[in-house]
Amino acid sequence: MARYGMLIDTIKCVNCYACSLACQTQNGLPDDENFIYFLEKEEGTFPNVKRDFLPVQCQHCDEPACEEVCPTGATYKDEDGIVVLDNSKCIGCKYCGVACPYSARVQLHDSMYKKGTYEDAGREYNYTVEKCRFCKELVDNGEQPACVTTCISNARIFGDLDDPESELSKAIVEKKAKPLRADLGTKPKIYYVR
Amino acid sequence: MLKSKMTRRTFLKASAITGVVAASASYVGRGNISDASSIQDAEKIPNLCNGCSSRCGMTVTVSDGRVVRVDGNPLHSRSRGTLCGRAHGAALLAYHPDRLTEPLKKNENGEFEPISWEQAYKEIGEKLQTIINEHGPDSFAYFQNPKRVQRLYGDRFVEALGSANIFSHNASCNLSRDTGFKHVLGGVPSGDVANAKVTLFIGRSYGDGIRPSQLQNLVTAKDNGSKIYIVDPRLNSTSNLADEWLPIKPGTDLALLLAIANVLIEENLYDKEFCEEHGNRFEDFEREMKQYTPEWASDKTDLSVDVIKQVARDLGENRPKAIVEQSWKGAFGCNYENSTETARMVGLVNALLGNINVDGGMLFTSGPSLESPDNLKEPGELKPRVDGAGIKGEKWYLADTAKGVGNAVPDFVKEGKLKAAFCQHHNPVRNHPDYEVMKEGYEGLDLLVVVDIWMSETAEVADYVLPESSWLERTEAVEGLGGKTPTVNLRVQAIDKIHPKTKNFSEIMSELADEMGLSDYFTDLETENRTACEKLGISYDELLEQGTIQLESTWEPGYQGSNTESGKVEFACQAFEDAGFTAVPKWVEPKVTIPEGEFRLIHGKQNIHSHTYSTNIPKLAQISKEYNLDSVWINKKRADELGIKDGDPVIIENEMHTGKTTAKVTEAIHPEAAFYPSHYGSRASLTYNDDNGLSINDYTPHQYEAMSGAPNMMETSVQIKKDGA
Amino acid sequence: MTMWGMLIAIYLFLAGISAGSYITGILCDWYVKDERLIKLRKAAIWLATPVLGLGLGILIFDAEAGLFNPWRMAFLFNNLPFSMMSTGTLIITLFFFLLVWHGWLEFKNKFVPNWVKVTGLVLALGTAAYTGLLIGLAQVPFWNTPMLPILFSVSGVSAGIAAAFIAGVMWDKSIIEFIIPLKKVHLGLLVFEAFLLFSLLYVAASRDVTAAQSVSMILTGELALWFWGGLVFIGLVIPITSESIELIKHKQVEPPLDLNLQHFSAGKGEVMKLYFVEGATIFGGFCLRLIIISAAIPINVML
Amino acid sequence: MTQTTTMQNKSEIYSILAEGLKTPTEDWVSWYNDIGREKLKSLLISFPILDEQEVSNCLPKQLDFKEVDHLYRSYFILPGPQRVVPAESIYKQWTVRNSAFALSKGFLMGDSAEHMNNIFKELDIEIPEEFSFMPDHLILQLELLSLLEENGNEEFVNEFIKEHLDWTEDLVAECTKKQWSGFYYLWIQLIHMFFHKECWKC
Repeated sequence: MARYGMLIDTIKCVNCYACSLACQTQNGLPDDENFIYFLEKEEGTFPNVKRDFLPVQCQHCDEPACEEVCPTGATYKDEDGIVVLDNSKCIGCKYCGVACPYSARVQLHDSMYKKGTYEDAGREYNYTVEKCRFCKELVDNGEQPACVTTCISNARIFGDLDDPESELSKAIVEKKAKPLRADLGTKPKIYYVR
Repeated sequence: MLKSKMTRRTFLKASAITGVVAASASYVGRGNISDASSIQDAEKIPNLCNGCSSRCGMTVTVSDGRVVRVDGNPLHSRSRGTLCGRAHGAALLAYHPDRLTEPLKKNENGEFEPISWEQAYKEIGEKLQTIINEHGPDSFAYFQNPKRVQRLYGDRFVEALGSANIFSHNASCNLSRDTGFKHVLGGVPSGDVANAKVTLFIGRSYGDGIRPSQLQNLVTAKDNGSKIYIVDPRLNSTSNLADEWLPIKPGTDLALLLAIANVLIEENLYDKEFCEEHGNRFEDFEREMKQYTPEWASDKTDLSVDVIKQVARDLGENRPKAIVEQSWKGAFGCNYENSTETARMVGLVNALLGNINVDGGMLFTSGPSLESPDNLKEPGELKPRVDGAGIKGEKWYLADTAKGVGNAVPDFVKEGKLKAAFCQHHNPVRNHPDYEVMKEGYEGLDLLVVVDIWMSETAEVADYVLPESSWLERTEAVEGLGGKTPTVNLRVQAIDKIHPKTKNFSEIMSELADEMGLSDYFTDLETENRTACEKLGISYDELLEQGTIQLESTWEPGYQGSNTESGKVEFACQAFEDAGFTAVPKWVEPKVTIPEGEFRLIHGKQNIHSHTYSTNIPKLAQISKEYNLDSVWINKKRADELGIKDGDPVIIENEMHTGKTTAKVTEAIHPEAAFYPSHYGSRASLTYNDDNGLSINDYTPHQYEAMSGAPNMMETSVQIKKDGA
Repeated sequence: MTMWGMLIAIYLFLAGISAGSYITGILCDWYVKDERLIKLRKAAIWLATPVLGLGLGILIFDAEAGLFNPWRMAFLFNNLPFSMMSTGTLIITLFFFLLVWHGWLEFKNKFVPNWVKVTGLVLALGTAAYTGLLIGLAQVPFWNTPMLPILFSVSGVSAGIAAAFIAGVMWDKSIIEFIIPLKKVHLGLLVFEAFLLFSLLYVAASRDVTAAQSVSMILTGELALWFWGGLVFIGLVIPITSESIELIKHKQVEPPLDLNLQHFSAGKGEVMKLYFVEGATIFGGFCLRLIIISAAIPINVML
Repeated sequence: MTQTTTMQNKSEIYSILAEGLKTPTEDWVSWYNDIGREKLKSLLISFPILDEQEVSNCLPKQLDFKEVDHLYRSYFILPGPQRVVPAESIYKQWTVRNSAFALSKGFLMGDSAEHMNNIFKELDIEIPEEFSFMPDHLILQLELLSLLEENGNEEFVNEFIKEHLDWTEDLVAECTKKQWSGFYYLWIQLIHMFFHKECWKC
């Protein structure tokens, strides 16, 4: 039992897309779909300018809007606080995607899925509305999510929010990291340093 | 003649027809391929990434003979367990449909036709021999990617034939930088960014041209509270890690450095003792710097006097743990008429700070010395280099001999000095400015042999194209990596060759050498590798296992003398005077003055791409498309004047080229500059290259910087207008 | 844009029409109490059924994972009452069964108990409101206002009345003469809808930057043609003007006391005009949903 | 037509279609001109589902060896703007395994290749070395079909086509995109037509 969360230090982020590419390979996503996307904002006028990079993915909210609206209960929070999807229940209504303030849902479908489906051999996405699962299969194995291990500037820290001694908990306090749009009340578990 | 029966050339050979008759349909589909569980039993093989040329240590997970994932090798000093996007993108390169699968020869009609390896070796060997007999060995040149396997088999092949004409892609990367550094410091040191208190980056962006360890060092520096300055006309992707951005007018970095030297000396913030003891003709330098006041530089650079003074004082007050980072291509690698002078000044400002080879300063470290078996024949005397690099009295006497003035090849061909060339994993026709000139030049060679994994602009004009195994399909030579802790690294073959007729570069060159009777100079890779390890006293088998081995540190702190003519830091350099320039660096205007209303077209790397090849990798091409990365950056104010809005289609044109792209309108760039990434605009016919943007090299003429011969890649002016306006 | 598109707009539109049409049927029964409107009542109730069925079909079609794995639809009520999708689907399903039953009773000319009508009315209103609540509860600033469910309900009923009129008149032209009381209701609804629409835009534009972007997309941006042309002009101005003129005219002319063939002067022109005006209302209802769905801009998380 | 004849015919068709995708020889071209075209046409239109006119349109009357040879090289052999690799893997997702790179597309040696290798192994069939990196090449798939039909394993054929030959449409699209014309473009279309119209089920 843990309450997994993450810290993303956007000061260290150089917008290199490594996390999203590692995620893509880890989750076997097609080239044009991704669980992580990047926002960029520019502030000020020349020469006093700041560029802000923001990698966004499922925030694993403690009170996930997507779970609340999911009619079938396919989206749920597991015992470690990871918001996951039981894709054998998902009907693909996309309500979760509309409800998620972070636009973190991706409906996986493409003509390529219809082809070469040796059905029982692998993961089946067929039109379910997927998302980042904190690489649950790796985490359950004691490893770190793919986006964390690959991050070249160590901008991501993954860990247990309930453990005050974890690197994550300490970093959140030390760097005064805050979730995105905490005002929405979904209690996200990814903390950003900005 | 009427043929009643077709002669069948059946490919499938069934040894027992009964099998076919009785085969159950259940063989087809459903579960007849290995399932997910097999990944658990997968093998992890160490390799060196080839997503760019940094060769980061990685482990490749292979299951049932196929690549299933890649991870950073935590033991490797460059990747430190991480990998950038290029690694993930390039991991499936071996399976790419554009791969070359067999040797090709261009026939009389200018079309390629497949030939056998035997024929290729025979013909290439004969033609090369004829050319050398007729025109001498110096009519033959080799363009390489400077890694150890290329040196062992490529350089040695050239030298065995008596030629010294070895060129690399560095001409369009860092020829000016290396030339400048060579003459003032005797080589290129690396900034100990992690331990420095102040670092000034000029044009270099660790977040765009990624090498993970460098970025991690910068992050460490940031965590430790050091001050980071970024000098760049564009606010690059590393900007969040910087304390201050100095949006300099492109091409004027030299003025900033001259003024920094002026302030350091005027305000007595330099290491007087070091300069007087280890500097050659420091007093000349001191005297010359007087004229370059911050006020003067402010006028040139568009930076305020206060900022210039502040930077200089920050550096001076924190010396010796204060550095001007050595950069790579960045601003002064090969880009402006004053780039070599800029490089000299970078070296000298560092010397003023007394930071040479001290912790937190500019370090000279060396890699392990790797040796070949003793019984190999050594090349005899070589003919002088065709570009005259390093030869007194020649035009490019100053140019760094390790790289050569590769961009001058078309001229040498035209002058009849070069007749034959080999080119491996390098694409000079596209990578140097002016496609037409380059193409014509390389076409003019009597013999051009290109070794690559897929077609490039250079391969398209070649006489022979030889297919190389891709990076996951080959073991390479043991190679060393310098640093405070040197390491020995190895690329180990991870998967079987996908295309059976492709060969490793080492095989290709030694087999060709056999054909030409040069076999005494070479031995097989395994012997090379075992010998190198043996002589170092490390285990080759261990290296095969973990891909990297750390060696004892050989680095000693403190100034150890310089590998220059005087053996000291050359504040004034005789060689420059000999070559017709001034001994002390002086202000040189950029060659091109940008007319009112036009832009200087500057370029740089994007962190998901490497040179011009990675845009043919579908995953990476997709990111470019999704985030509109192939757009031209224009300053907001200038764009407003031109009526261009963010995302508008625009035309970039000058007398050389006209092309369309989209505009990224931003406050984050100097008004005079237009930034376009350097990876796009490939002309080679590759699957993912349709409509993939513009090439900066189409807008820059074939030209030379006077000192190093570098191609002055940002000395060009363009007009930008709204498409359809 | 969010993950919902045209199909969801059509679904919300059809569900609204169905509810509105049923409500028209009940109004004929209770409010107008005119025996001559039996055909309109039946038409309205019968029309509601296939329209709702079609809407449900489209919903399922849009939920591809369920479409390809139909048994998963059984999970649809798993998240009662928290998910508006579960609740709404329950309401719609119950409404659908009720419609079928009510329709059957009407077909057999049997007595329809009042509780059936009351339940039906509640479910119809629930359906109409649900279409607004469904998207109103999503994290899209522009949708996130209490006015949206009301607007959707009103517009649903108004489009439903229009559809019922068309269906009724197609069956029996003479109905045209007796629907004046309903037209009053309809006109009221249309005016109210216009009022709600502009208040919604005003409120949305003033409370949130992202919502304001949505509003400007509607008023002056890429949706402007749909809004001003489709919704405002065709969907509101035409019906409101036409119905107003008709009601004013009607006051001057006494309605006929009884039906006879001579008096049945509702000529072809009259009928075509009704088709056109009511068709415009329906089209407006569709535009409204399409515009609202298309104008969604997700929350700005980069604040 | 009896079932046996149908199968013999189909075996013959697959074999000819495969032959047409191999490096052209003068022998083959003159065979096609003299006999092959008519023979293939009559074999094909023995399936009522195929339209005689359509089939005719896909079969040029006279082939010129030089021309065909040239086309073959630029379409199949030489790297260049028109080269197409007719291997199944490239047109399908790379692997469905629960692994990295699962849904990457456009690469050789994907699941379909691995699967073809398994099939060849099961059936004790050897493939030439130059196809070791693309056992799912269209030529091999056609030859396998021919072999199976010849030996009367209809059930296998049906399963095989369902699993492995659903990509010819994408192949045609790719050829169109690369501005193919002439004999090979028509030939690929013919192959697609044969599978698309489900003649194999006849």
